[in-house]
Amino acid sequence: MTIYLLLLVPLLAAALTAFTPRTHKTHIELGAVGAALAEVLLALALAGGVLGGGVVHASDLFETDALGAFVALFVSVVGLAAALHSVGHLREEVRKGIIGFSRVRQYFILFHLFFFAMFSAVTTASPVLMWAAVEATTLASAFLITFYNKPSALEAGWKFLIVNSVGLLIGFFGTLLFLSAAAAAGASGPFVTWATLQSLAGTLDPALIKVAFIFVLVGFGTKVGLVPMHTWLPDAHSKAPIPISALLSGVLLNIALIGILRFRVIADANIDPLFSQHLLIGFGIVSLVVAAFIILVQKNYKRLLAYSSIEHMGIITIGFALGGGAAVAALFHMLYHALLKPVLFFSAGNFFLKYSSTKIANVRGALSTVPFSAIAFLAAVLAVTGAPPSGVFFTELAIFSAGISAYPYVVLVALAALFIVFAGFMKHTSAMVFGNAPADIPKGEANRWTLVSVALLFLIFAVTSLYIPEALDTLIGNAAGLISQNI
Amino acid sequence: MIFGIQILALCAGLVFLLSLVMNLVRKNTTLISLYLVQSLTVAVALVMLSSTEQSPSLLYAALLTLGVKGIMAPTFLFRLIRKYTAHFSAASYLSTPLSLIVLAAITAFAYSVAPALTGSGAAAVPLLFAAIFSASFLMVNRRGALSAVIGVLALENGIVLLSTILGAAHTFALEFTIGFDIAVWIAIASAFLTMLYREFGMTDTDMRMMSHLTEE
Amino acid sequence: MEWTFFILNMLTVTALSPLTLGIIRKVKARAQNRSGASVLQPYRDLIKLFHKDEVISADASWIFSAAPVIVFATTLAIASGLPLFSPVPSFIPTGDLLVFVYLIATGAFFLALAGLDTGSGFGGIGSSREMTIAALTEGGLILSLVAVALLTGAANLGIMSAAVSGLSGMALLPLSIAAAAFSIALLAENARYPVDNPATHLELTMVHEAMILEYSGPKLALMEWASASKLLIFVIILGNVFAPWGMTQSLTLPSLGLAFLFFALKALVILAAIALIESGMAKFRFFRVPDLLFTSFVLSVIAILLIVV
Amino acid sequence: MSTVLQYGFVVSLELYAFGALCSLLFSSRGREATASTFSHFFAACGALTGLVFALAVIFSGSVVDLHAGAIGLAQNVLTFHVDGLAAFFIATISTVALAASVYGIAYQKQFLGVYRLGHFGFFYNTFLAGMLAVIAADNGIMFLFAWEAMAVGSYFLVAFERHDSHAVSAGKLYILISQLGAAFLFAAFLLLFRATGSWDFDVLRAHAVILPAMLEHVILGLALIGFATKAGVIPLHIWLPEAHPAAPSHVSALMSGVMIKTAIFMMVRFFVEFFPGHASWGLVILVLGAVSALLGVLYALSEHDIKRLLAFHSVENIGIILLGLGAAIAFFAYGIPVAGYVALIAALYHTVNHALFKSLLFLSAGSVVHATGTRNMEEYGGLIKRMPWTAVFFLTGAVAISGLPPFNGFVSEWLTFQSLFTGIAALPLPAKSIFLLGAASLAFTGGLAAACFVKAFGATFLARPRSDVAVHAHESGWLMKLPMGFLAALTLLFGVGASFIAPAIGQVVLSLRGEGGAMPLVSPFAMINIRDFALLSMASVALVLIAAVLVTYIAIRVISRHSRTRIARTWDCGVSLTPRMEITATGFSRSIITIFRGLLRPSIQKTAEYHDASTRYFAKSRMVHLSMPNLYRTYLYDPAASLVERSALKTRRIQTGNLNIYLLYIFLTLAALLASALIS
Repeated sequence: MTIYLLLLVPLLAAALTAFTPRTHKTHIELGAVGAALAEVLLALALAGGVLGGGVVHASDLFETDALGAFVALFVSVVGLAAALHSVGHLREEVRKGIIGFSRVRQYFILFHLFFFAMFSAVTTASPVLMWAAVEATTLASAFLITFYNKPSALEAGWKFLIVNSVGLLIGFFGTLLFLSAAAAAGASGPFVTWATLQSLAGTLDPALIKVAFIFVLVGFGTKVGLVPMHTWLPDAHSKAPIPISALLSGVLLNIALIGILRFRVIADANIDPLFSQHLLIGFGIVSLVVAAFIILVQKNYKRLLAYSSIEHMGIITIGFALGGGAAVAALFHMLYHALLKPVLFFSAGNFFLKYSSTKIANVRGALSTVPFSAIAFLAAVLAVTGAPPSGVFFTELAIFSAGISAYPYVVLVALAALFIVFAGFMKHTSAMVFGNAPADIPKGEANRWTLVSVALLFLIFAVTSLYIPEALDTLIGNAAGLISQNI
Repeated sequence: MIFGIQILALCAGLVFLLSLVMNLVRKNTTLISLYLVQSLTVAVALVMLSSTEQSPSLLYAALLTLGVKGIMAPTFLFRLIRKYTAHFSAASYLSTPLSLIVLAAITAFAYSVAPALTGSGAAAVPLLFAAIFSASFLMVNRRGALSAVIGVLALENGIVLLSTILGAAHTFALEFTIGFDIAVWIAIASAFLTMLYREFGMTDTDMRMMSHLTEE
Repeated sequence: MEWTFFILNMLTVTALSPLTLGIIRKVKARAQNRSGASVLQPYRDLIKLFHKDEVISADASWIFSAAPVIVFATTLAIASGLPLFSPVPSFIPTGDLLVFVYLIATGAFFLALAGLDTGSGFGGIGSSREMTIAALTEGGLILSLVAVALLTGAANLGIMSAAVSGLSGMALLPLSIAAAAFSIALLAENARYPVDNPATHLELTMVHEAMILEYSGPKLALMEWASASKLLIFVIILGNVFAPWGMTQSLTLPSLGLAFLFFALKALVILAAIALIESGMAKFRFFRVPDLLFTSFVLSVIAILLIVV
Repeated sequence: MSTVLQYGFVVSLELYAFGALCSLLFSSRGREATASTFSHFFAACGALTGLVFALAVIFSGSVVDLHAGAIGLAQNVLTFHVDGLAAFFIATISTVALAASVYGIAYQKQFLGVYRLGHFGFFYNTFLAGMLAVIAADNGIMFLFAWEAMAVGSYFLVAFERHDSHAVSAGKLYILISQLGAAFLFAAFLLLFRATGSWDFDVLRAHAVILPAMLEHVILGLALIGFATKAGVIPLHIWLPEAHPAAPSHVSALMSGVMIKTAIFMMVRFFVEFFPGHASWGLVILVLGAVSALLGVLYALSEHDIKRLLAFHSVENIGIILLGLGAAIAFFAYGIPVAGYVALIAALYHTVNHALFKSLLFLSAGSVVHATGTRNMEEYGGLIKRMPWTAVFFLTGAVAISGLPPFNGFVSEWLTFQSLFTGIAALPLPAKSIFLLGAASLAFTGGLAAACFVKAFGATFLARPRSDVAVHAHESGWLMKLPMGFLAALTLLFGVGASFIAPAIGQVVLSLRGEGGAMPLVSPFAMINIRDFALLSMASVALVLIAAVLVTYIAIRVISRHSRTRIARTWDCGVSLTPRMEITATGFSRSIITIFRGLLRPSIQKTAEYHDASTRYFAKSRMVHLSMPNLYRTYLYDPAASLVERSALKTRRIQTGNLNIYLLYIFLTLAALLASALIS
């Protein structure tokens, strides 16, 4: 029941925003925040249900397990912060005359549809529906990327649409191959869900599964942004409005990665698990190294944050590839990255509102002009690059200690790449945050809403990295159990 | 039911042939008409399959493909072409003979990949694999934005047909979601194309005009 | 019994040191065939200076008046631990070779500070050169003494002199190399000829004199006396540690007298050698002095290698 | 005593934490002054408790083990193990932290209103707590956690004056290089985890797992590089002379005095306790020490920025400590534990001595910088008349660092010399020659250090002020003089009281390695006896010196009681003496730099401006620019950085901007994977 509610709320909100007249602008904003709040509560209920009964069953198509509930949880939390920030950010942009009311309404409609797609991707039990939901997120966010209809935004949107559609088509073919293998092995019943696929372990044709997994990996890998299929990610995330790039970077990549992992469990049941492990580690380390190098010589701070997402997706993929303890650490890493990346994007957004340029060279002395966001940005950068008090330090350490025995050279290369990332981030951050601000920049923050979202997420991150509540621990434990039970 | 298998192989051959020709043709309008014919062949193949396997859902799938890909997509695209007079086509990176050589290589590769997939060795599978890869080559080789859209649609045709042949049990819900997705995708792609034509004001929207987003 | 030895050493060294200056000047005069002042002339100079009035620069701080006392005190402290006539019992604290070297360095440290204190150009250049030379001699100084210590198995000057007197045969080669290294260090530390010209006040050549240029009256007397006793200390070590023949073990009066005679002879030979070097050789250009000091360092390293290998 | 043992460490950490939080609280309220005072006050209390706790542990000879809960993801990671060695280092850190915190209360007033002192207080306390946690950490994760917390905390202290671009770039260089070192340590600890299967140090301490020789050498190599970066050993030291001067003076005192010692502590843990028996590593450390000592003092001589000069001296003194440590490791490996025992005492003794006199020097230099506002020694001069107390304290520090009796520098250099001489006598030939190299480098370093500090003291305090900034200098407040006095007294006490301190450190070393003989000493005048090869009783040397000074002073007073003294102008050969005629700091050390030009490669650029450009006979003005190139940056760091930069620029070209190419990437990956899957 909660699943249907969870899906219904964004749809309802989208419908309501579509019909609100021009005069009731605040209704849209209140509706957005209200919907986001409702989603958080529903996600918490869902998680409770999953913790209680192991699986929340709504119908054959919609059944959420621990993994789905965990992802839904942090999607809704980040969604709440994104809603708050969108309100503040768009108000500021309307005040500056960049966009009008109709664009704001269009923004919030697509915002809710985007969330509907994400929640359905997470809570569904059938692979094809999951694929369709991920495809729906692409379509919903395509117009969000071309929000500021500048030529560069249009170019970014076009590339985003085409590359993602091609990737997802390849992923779709992989899914269908999985289904055909299941049909060949006598999968009865109208819907093929993850459970049925798992029940057929060992009976599926290995060669077919191997090819199918490759198609799924390359297909959904495009959506996760693994190198070399990442090319759309920096353009899309740097041209989209700030809350949307925060959502794309922080949350959407994980949903596609969850898809790959569900298919991997089925693949591992039928073919030698090392096959998928080598592939995932290969993609992970390549993404880490390429992203590290590009971060070092980056000139635009939004693209910098996009490449940092690619780097973190690399680390998380390595973590899941290793399985066992590393999978738990990878899930935690996913949670911390999902909380931190929006903080970085929101504070970068505040820089943009103040300096109105995304070039690192043009932002100087942020500590004196926008002190709160500068401190939040600096703290989040240190947390993301793994400075100690942050949970990222522990998760990276856990992943590498799991990897050191099987893949020592990969771990050493990863350490070097992480140092290069730290060097790059430190170079850019200290250039932006310290130093003297240009005289013509007025001091003081944009508006209160944009700070509330930053503070909310950073607080949650700080709490979860130092003290992990019992319920969250068991939820993540069960989720990790789901995707790596045989390694 | 040998007759059914023959027809299927024939349709697969036709689909492959069409995606090959797409790579060689110059004008956009012929490109779209080729895609129209391909969608029709896929619809016919699906009808044949539904009769051989007595599953009504395949029939719905055939109807849906006919409706969405046969009618909706071409009308959108033709209206677009007429509106922005984007008659003549985009150039491609490789000259025709060269792209022919690459296509031959791709087909060889498809034929080497296909046997691993199906023990049963239906003749249609390698053909459709080759159709998929040549559709992807179409997108890589031709510079026009429209050719990217057509490439995606052709790729989708190949995939749907190949997966049904390989026996992915098609249920109505599956067919409906796929059809709905493709329809929405076509709508968004054409909206994008209109924006591109209006923004970059070029008929064949050469990709190189739109490569400003780099790291420098 | 130890305290008397302690005081006796201090008194004899301090009393005899102006005499050594007199002897060097007399020998140098003789070498330049002029008669030269009497050997006791330095005593008369000191007495005169102690009773003269004093002129202190306005810019000088308390370090200017404290430096002479500290420099003289370091020479006293060193003198207490030296093997003058007979090997010193090992309990004497200042007998250790490193304590000796670093007390010398303390004296040089405060002397240089005093040179800087009055802010005149001469004092600055003098201190800078003095510290450069002191820094470079320390290598040769320490390692030559260490060579003897390794040879005899003890780091105390007294015990070393006792043990060296027993050596013979092949052990004498490293000992003589170490002695050569030590004598170069002696010339450098005491501002003697090839390194520095003690007799002149020409700013191009003087190093030690430049630092005490501003002193007058009792403070100048103290400084002169301190540098004289430093010279005697180095002579004693060269004589009694590197060539300790003729030193007595028993402390009876006649044997002490005989030992003193032997020591006086050795001292005369060394002082004459210094004077002859002064009158026979031109002073080195300042930037050739480091090569001399590095040769002293290399000689002591060779000595050590000969001993331990 | 038992309650102190049990709760001392935790209370000290809590005080730091409390200081950090309340300084943030006050700063958010906008009351910066109270925030700064409170944070420094609580830091001082934390330091005091830490000191009491450490002394209790040393003298009770017991070992304190604490197990607190978990931090976030990592279970049972908060485990601490404080044995004799850890207590010794905690005592050193706490003493210097106590002095620096009291000093900081007054020193930070100058930044009021310019920067956020509350934030400074927060990072100051995290830095101190981080250091304590590094020393007491009992497992790999806790150590790495505290190591990086210390690095990040001190980064914000170095980059505190963010409007000054030098401080910001110094901070950036510092955090980059310490992160590079941390990466090496990460690799070492991960390989260790791979070999032993657990992060706990007790497993290493008990030598439970025998590692394959090759892996052990790789781990030790990586660990050495990681620790050498933090300690500032020569090739990896370039951050030290940038970062320490940029920080406020009491922070540079802490960084130079104790932070680099945490690396020494971990080296002792690794090379003496966990992996003994590696003579080759001992000799490597000894050579590194010799090179760092000599080059450190030469670079210090060429400096005219007072805090950079002191920073380079930290490099030199770390070299001397490494001489002792290298000797100790070699002795333990060659099976001469008695000599190893003395060498380790020498290293630890010099660690605490250097912590004392270096922080004393930095604090007094800080009060000079506070008074004059500039760090350039060429603008000082004659400050002894305006800042008498600071002059006395700086002189004490200068005499101590040059290793002159009766101060503490002499004792630890004496012990290091003795262990080197025993090495020369007792070890096989190859080790013998390296020990000889060490002895030679230590001998020259002592002399050059004395020259450098005559220059530093003379140029700063003596003669006439060279700029009006120095003329208007004024003495610092009592709150800054009190800690300096405390440290000066300790410097003298650690020198004269060597007969007590050496055996106490001997207890610490005994707790580390069982055998090795002892140094039973009772009376202050008892001799420190090195296998009766050399004996030293600092108390008696001091007594003789003081007696000699008194005797001379009284004799002078008696003999020349009639002579009057007259104050007149310095002799100026008839020319009016201007401050420009005094020797400058650069002039003083120019001769040494010319002598060592082979090593230092000084560069001189002469430019002249002529009245009439064509004839070029009569120069209007001449400019001489003396500069010392940073060889390491040009030959080691820049090539590496540009290599990474070039490869980064090449990878950047992946993003061509052309959609066809992007699609080609995807299909090529797909084809490659399919081909490889089908072949295998």
